[in-house]
Amino acid sequence: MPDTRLLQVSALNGGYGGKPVLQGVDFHVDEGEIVAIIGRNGVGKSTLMKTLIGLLPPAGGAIQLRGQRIDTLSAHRRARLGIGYVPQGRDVFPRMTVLENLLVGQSISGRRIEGMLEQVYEHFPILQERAGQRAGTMSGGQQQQLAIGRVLMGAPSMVLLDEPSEGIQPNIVQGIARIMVELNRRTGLGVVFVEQNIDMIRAMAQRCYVMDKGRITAALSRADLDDQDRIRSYLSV
Amino acid sequence: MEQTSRIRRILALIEGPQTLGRGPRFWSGFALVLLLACAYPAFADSYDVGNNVYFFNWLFMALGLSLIWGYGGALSFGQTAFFGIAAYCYGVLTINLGDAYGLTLFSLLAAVGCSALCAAVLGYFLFYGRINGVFLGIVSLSVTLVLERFMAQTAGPEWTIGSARLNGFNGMGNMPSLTIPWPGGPIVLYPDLPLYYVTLALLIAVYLGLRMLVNSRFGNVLVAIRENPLRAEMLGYDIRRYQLMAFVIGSALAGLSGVLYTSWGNYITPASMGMTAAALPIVWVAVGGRSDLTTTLVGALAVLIVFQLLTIHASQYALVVMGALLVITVLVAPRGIVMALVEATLRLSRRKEAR
Amino acid sequence: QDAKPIKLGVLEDQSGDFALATIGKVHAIELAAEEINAAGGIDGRPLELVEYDTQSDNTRFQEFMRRVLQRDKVDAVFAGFSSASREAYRPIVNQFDGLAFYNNQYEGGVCDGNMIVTGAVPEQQFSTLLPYMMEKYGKNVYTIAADYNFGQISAEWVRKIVEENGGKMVGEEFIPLGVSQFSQTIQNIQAAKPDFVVTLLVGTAQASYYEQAGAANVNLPMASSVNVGQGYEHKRFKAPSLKDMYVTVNYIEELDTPASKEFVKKFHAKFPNEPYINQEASNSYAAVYLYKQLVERAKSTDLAEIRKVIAQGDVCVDGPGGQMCIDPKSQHVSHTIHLAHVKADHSIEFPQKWDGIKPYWLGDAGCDLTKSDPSAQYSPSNPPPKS
Amino acid sequence: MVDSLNLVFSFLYQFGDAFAFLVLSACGLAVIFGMMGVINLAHGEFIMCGAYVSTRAAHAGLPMPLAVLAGAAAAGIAGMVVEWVVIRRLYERPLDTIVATWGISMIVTQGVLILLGPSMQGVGTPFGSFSVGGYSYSVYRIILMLSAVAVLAALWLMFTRTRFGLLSRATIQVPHVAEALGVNTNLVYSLTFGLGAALAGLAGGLYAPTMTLVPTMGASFMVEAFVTVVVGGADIFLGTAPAAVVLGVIKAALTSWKGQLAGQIGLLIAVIIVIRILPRGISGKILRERA
Amino acid sequence: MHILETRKLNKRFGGLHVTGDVDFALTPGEMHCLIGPNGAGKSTFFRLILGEHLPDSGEILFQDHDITRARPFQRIRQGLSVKFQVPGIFKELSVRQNLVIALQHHVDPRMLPEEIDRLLEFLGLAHAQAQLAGNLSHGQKQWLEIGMAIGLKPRLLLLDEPTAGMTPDETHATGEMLKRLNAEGMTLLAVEHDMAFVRQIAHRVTVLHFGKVFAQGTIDEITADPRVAKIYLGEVDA
Ligand SMILES: Nc1ncnc2c1ncn2[C@@H]1O[C@H](COP(=O)(O)OP(=O)(O)OP(=O)(O)O)[C@@H](O)[C@H]1O
Ligand SMILES: Nc1ncnc2c1ncn2[C@@H]1O[C@H](COP(=O)(O)OP(=O)(O)OP(=O)(O)O)[C@@H](O)[C@H]1O
Ligand SMILES: NC(N)=O
Ligand SMILES: [Mg+2]
Ligand SMILES: [Mg+2]
Repeated sequence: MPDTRLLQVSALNGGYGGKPVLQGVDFHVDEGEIVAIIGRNGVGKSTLMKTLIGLLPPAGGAIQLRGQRIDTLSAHRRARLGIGYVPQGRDVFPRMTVLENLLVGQSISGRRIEGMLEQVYEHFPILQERAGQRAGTMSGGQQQQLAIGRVLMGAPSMVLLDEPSEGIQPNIVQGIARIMVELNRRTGLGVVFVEQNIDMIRAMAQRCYVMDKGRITAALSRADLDDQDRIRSYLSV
Repeated sequence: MEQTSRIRRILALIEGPQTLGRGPRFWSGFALVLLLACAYPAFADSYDVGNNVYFFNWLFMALGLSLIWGYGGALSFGQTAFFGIAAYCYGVLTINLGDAYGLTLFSLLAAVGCSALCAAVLGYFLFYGRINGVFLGIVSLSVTLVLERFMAQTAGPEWTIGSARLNGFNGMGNMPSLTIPWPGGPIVLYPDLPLYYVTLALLIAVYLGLRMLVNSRFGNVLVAIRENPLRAEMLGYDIRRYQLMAFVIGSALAGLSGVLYTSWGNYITPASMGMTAAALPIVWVAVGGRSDLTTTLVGALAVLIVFQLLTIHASQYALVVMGALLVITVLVAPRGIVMALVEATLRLSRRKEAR
Repeated sequence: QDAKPIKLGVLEDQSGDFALATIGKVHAIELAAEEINAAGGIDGRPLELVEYDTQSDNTRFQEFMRRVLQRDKVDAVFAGFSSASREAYRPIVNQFDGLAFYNNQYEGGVCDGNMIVTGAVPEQQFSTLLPYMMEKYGKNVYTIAADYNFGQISAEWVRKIVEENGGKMVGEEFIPLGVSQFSQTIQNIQAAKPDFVVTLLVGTAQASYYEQAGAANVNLPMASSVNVGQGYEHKRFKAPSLKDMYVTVNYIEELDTPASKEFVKKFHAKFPNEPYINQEASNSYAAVYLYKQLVERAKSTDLAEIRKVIAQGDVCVDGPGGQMCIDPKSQHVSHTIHLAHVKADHSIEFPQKWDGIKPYWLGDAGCDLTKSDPSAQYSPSNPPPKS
Repeated sequence: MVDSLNLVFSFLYQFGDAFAFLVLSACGLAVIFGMMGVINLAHGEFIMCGAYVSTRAAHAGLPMPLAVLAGAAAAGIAGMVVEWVVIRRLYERPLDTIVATWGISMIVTQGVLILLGPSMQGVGTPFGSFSVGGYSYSVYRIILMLSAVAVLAALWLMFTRTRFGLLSRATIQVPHVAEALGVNTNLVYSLTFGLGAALAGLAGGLYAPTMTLVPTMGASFMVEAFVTVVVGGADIFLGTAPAAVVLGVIKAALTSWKGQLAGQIGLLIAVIIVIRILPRGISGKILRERA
Repeated sequence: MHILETRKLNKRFGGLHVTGDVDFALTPGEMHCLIGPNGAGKSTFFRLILGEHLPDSGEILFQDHDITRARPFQRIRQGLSVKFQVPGIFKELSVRQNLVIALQHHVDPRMLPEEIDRLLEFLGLAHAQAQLAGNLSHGQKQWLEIGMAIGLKPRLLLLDEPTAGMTPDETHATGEMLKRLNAEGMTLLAVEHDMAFVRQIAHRVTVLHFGKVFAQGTIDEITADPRVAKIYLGEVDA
C-alpha cells in the first residue's frame, strides 16, 4: 500500500566520516502515524535522525518520502518537502529573539501561514511572553519549547523529534504529547520521535522501534506499549 | 632519590598528549635532523649559514604564538609589538652600554625581560578585562600599530635615549651584534658559524622546553581553556592567570626573536611592527599547524624558506604564488600542512601494520 | 677569450607599495647595461645584472643584500627606494665592505664610504625652488610633509631656507604614512592663508591630497621636491588638481633637451609599456655610467681603488638631465636642477634651470669621506660631530 | 556669532567626513564579519576592485552613479566567486579565513599590478565646491556623507525587515539547524558574502574619484574598517553606526586639535579603551542591556 | 551549621526578576533536589552559587565563608563542583584527557592513571577513552561531565539535570551512584524534572517558582501539594 507509506527507510547505513554508526536500518512510518524510536545511549538514534533530515550523508540504503527517494536531496530540500526536525540539545539561534527564531521556522514551507504564530503561542504561552528576549538567554526548558514551536511554524507534514521531553517540566511534557497527538489527529501530522521518557512514549506513540548498535532490533505494537515493563526492558541492558 | 624521580618525571613531559611525536622512532628522527643541522655548515657556504640563522630568528616568535594561540586559543595579532619592543630595547641598551664584558648578553636578557613585562601589563589589561576572540586580536593589533606609528615619527634628534637615536621610520641602526666574552678575545656573533650554533642551540632548548611546558599540568589547563573556558574555570582553575602566563611566555619569545633579528642585521625599523609584519607570524603558524609545536616549527621554517625561494626565482609572480599557496594550504590541509603530512603518514603506517 | 663579467646587484621594489616609482629604475639599469655591453662592456668585461624583487619590504633588502654580496659576489649594488630600505641594508654593505649606489632623491645626510648617492638632496632642490616661489607668490609658506625622516628633515630645510630668505612659515603639518584623507588638513591650510604650500607627500596614499584639495577648491600654488618627479601625480590625477605645482627635479621625461629626448626614445624602444620615466630612473641610468667610468679609471672593481678615483674630484657623466659629478667629500652628486611647472592642463613647462648645483651641506657640515668614514646619517639638527 | 557658526559647520563637516569614511570602509567588513564570523583581510582588495571597475566604467562614459554601482556589482560578483571557491570551505574554522583571505589579498594586489600596471588614471572629483565662512569645501564629500547614511539605513532595513536578513542571521548562528529548517544555507552564505564584497566595492567606487588608484589602495581603508567593526561589536546594525559616531568624533576632534598623527593614534587608543570598557563592543553592551 | 546558605539572593536581567529574596540552606550530608517550572530560575540560582553571575543583592555562604564575590575557581577550590545543564566538556580533547584535566590538581601524578582508569570504567566510557569528547553521543557527554564533576571529589556537588537524555535504567544507576557518594560524605544539590529520580534520591525538595521558594519538604509532601501539581507536575504523579 504505497499510498499510505509516509516514510520508508531501507537498509540505511551511515555515520561520521570513516566511522559507521547505522548498520542497515529498516523501518517505516505510515501516513498519520506517530512512531517512537527508543534505545540506550550511543546506539545511533540521533545519527539516524540526522541522516533522515539530511545533515549526514547516508553511506547506503534508501529513504523514501511518500514513495519519492529523498536520500540524495540536501537537507533544505527535504525540509521543503514538509519534514520538520527538532535536534537534540535544542540548538535555537542564540542571538536572535524568540520571535525571530519562530519566523525562521516558516522557511520549511517557504511561505507565511496565517494564524500559525498565534497557534504556537497558544501551545507555548511563554514564547509570546518572551517574544523579544534573545533565545540564548532562555532557560533550558524554554529553549526546548521554542525549538518545538519553531518547527511547527512551518506547518510540516512530518516531524522528527530528538528527545523532545528533555529538560521540560512534567506538566509541559504532557502538554507537548497532547499537542502532537492533536495535530496528528487534526492534520494527519506524521511524527517520528526519539525518547527515553516512558510516560511520553506511552502518551504519544502508536508504534515503537527499538534500536541497538545501529540496527532496528525490535518493533513494538500499541499493545506492547501498554506494558510499561516491556518498554523498560528494551531501554535497559 | 625523590629528587631524581622528580627530574625523570619532568623529563618524561617531553612526550605527552599535547605534542605530536613520541617513541624511539620520533626521537631517532629528531636526533638525525639535529645531527644534520649541526653538520650543515660543513656543507654550506657562509651565505647559507647566515641565511639560515635569519630563518631561525623568526621561529621563536612562531613557537610563542603557537603557545598563545594554538594551545591557549587566544589569537594575538600583536606579537610583533613585543618583537619590536625587545628589538628597540636591545638597540638602545647596546648602543649605550657597548659590547664589552658580555653586556650585549645582558642587554639581550634585559630586552626580553622588557617585552615580557610589557606583555604582562597588556595581558593583564586584556585577560583580566575578559577580552577574547577577535577582540583580543584587534586590540593587540591596535597596540602594535600604535607603536609602529609612534616609532615612525621619532625621526627628530629629540627622540634620543642616551646616545641612541630612535630615528623614526628609517629605523635604528649601528647597534653591536651579540658578543660573547672569551679569554682569547670576544666572539662577535656575526651571521656565521658561531651565531648559527648559538641560535640553533637556543632553538632546540626553547622547543624542548615548550614541549615540557605544554605536556605539564600547565599545558593541560591551557588547552582546556581553549576548548571551554567556563568549564576550565569550573574545575577550579584561575583561567586568567594561565592565559596571562602563556601570553607572557609567548611574547617573551617574540622578544627573543626581536633581539636576535636586530643583532643579526644591526637594524630595527618600525615597519617590523606594521600590519604586514604583524600578519606574518599568524601565517607561519597557521600554515604548519598551530596546535602543535613541532608542526609549527617545521611549518614556519618551510614558509620562510619557500617564500624566500619564490621571491628569488618567481620574480613578479612570487607574491601571486605565495598567496595561492596559502589559500590552497588552508583548503586542503585544515589543520596545517605539516599536520596533514604527519596524519597521512600515520594513517599509512597504521594501514601497513593492519595488514 | 671570455672576459670575466662585472656583476651588478639590483635590489629594487618591483612589487608592493613603492613599485609605482621603482620598476622604472630597474628598467633604466637594464637599458644602461645593455648599451654598455653592446659597446664592449667595461674594459672589455660585460656587465651582468643580478636582480631581486625586494617587494617594498625592508627585511627583503637585508636578505638580498647579504645574498648579492656573499653568494653572488657582485662588484656593486644598485639598491633601494625608501630611506628605510637603505638604512636596512647599509649595515650589511658596511660589514662586507661592498659598494652600493643609492639612486634616489632623499632627505640627505648619509656619510658613508660604501655608498654613492646619485639622487638629489634637499639643499639642491630647496635652495633653488623656494627663493623662486617666494619671489613669485609671496613669503607665507605652509608645509605639509610625510611624518617620517624624509618629511621631517625636508621640512626642516624648508623652514631654514624660507627664514633665511625673509619668509614666514604660517603652518607646518606632518602626515603619517598611509593616510589618504585630507579634509582637516585642507581646512587648516585655508585657515592659515599661505601664499603657497610645500607638499612633501610620500607614498601613493598621501598623493590623494592633490585630488581632494582640488575638489575643495584650495587653489594655492604648490611646491615640492618629491612629487611629480617620482610618482608622476600629474599623469595619474585628472587635471587641474596639480595646477601650479612647482617641482625641482634633476630629470623628468617631459624635459625638452636633446639628451632627454634621446633617452626617452631609447627607453620606450626597449620598454614600450613604461608608464613614465621618472627622475630616479634617470639617476639609476646615469649611475651605471658613473660606475663604468670609476672602474675604467681605477682599472679595478676594488672599492679602495674606486674611492681613490672619486677623491680626484673629477668623476662626471652627462646624464639625461644634465651633467652629474661625484663630490668626493660626501660621495653625493651634483646636478642640473630643472624647475618643472605643472600647468592647468597638467602639461609641464620648465621656467628655469640651475646648472651644477652641488650637494654642499654634508661636506660643509664636516663629512669628509676622503679622510674618515663614519658610516652614519646626519641631518641639520643632528650634524656630524665637529672634530 | 557667525564665526562660531562657521566653526560648528566646519567641525560637523570634518566629523561627517570621518564618519562617512569609517562607515563606508567598514560596512562591507561588518557584514562579512558580523554575519559570518569571517575575518576578511581581502576587504581592501574588494574596495580596490570597486574603485578600479567604477573608474574604468566612468572612463568608458558611464555616468558617475552608474559607474559606482558597476564597481559595487563587480566586487559583489567577485565576492560570490571567492565565497564559492574558498570561503565556503572554511566556515567551521573562521580563524583560518585570516590566512586564506590574506593569501587572496596577495594574489589580487600583485595580479592587478602585473595585469594593469602600477596605477590607473583617476576621473576627477565631480560637483565642484562650495564656501562657508572663508573655507571652501568639496560638494562630493557631502555626497559621501549622505551615501554613508543611506547605506546604513538600507542595511538596517534589509536585515531587520526582510526574510533574507532573518535567514542569513539564522544560517550564521546555527547552520545545520537552519539547513534542516529549509534554508538554502549555501545560497545564503554566497549572497551574504557577495553583499559584503559589494559594499566594499561601493566604498571603492565612491572614493575612487578622490584617491590614488593603485593596486595597494585598499590598505588605506583597512585600519579604519577594522577599528569600526571591532568597536561596534558583533551586531553590525546596533554597532557600526554608533561606533562610527564615537570614532568619528574622536578622530575629527583629535585631528583638528593635534594633527593627523594624533587622530590616527587616538583612533587606535580609543579602540583599546572602548574594548576594555565594553569587551564585546558597543552592540554587545546594547544587547546585554536590552535582554 | 550549613554547608551552603543563601540570604535574600536577588538577580535581575533587565526587567526580569529571576531570583527573588531566595533564602536557602543545605545541611551537610543532605541530598536535596531543586525542582520547578521551566524558567523558574533554577539554573540561574546555580550560576549565582558558582559565581558565573553575581547577584544584585544578597549573600552566599559556603561552609560559613562568605563567597558572594569570590571568583568561580576560588569557590570550586573550596569544595564545590558542578555539572551544567548543557554538557560542558572539552570537545577537541580525548575523553581521557578531559578527565586528566579535572583530576590533575588534587590527585598525585603517580596515581593519576589508575584513578582515571577507575573512573572511566565507572562511567562506562572505557572503550571510548581515546575518542574526542565532542564526538560522543548526547548521553555519553552527560556521563563524561558527571565524571569530571565527581572527579573533583567535592564536598558539595551541584547537578543541573544530570539524567536528561538517560534511559530509566541509567537514571536509576546514576541515582544509586550518587547515593554512594553521599554515603561517603558528599552533599548534593540537583535540579531535575524526572520525578522518579527525585523520589529515588532526595531527602528534601525545594520548589522554585518565579524565582521564589514556593514550597519545601519531602518528596511526598511536595507531590501531595495541589499547588505544586498545578504549576508543575500536572496530572501524572511519579
Ligand atoms: N560527530 C560525531 N563524530 C563521530 N562519532 C560520533 C559523532 N556523534 C556521535 N558519534 C558516535 O556515534 C554513536 C551514535 O551516536 P548518537 O548520537 O547517534 O547516539 P544516540 O543513540 O542518539 O545516543 P543518546 O541517547 O546518548 O543521544 C556514538 O557512539 C557516538 O560516540
Ligand atoms: N541573560 C539573561 N537575560 C535575560 N533573561 C534571562 C537570562 N538568563 C536567564 N534568563 C531568564 O531567567 C529565567 C530563569 O532561567 P533559568 O535558566 O534559571 O531557568 P530554569 O529554572 O533553569 O529553567 P529550566 O528548567 O527550563 O532549565 C528564564 O525566564 C530565562 O528566560
Ligand atoms: N627617499 C625617499 N623619498 O623616501
Ligand atoms: Mg541522541
Ligand atoms: Mg535550567
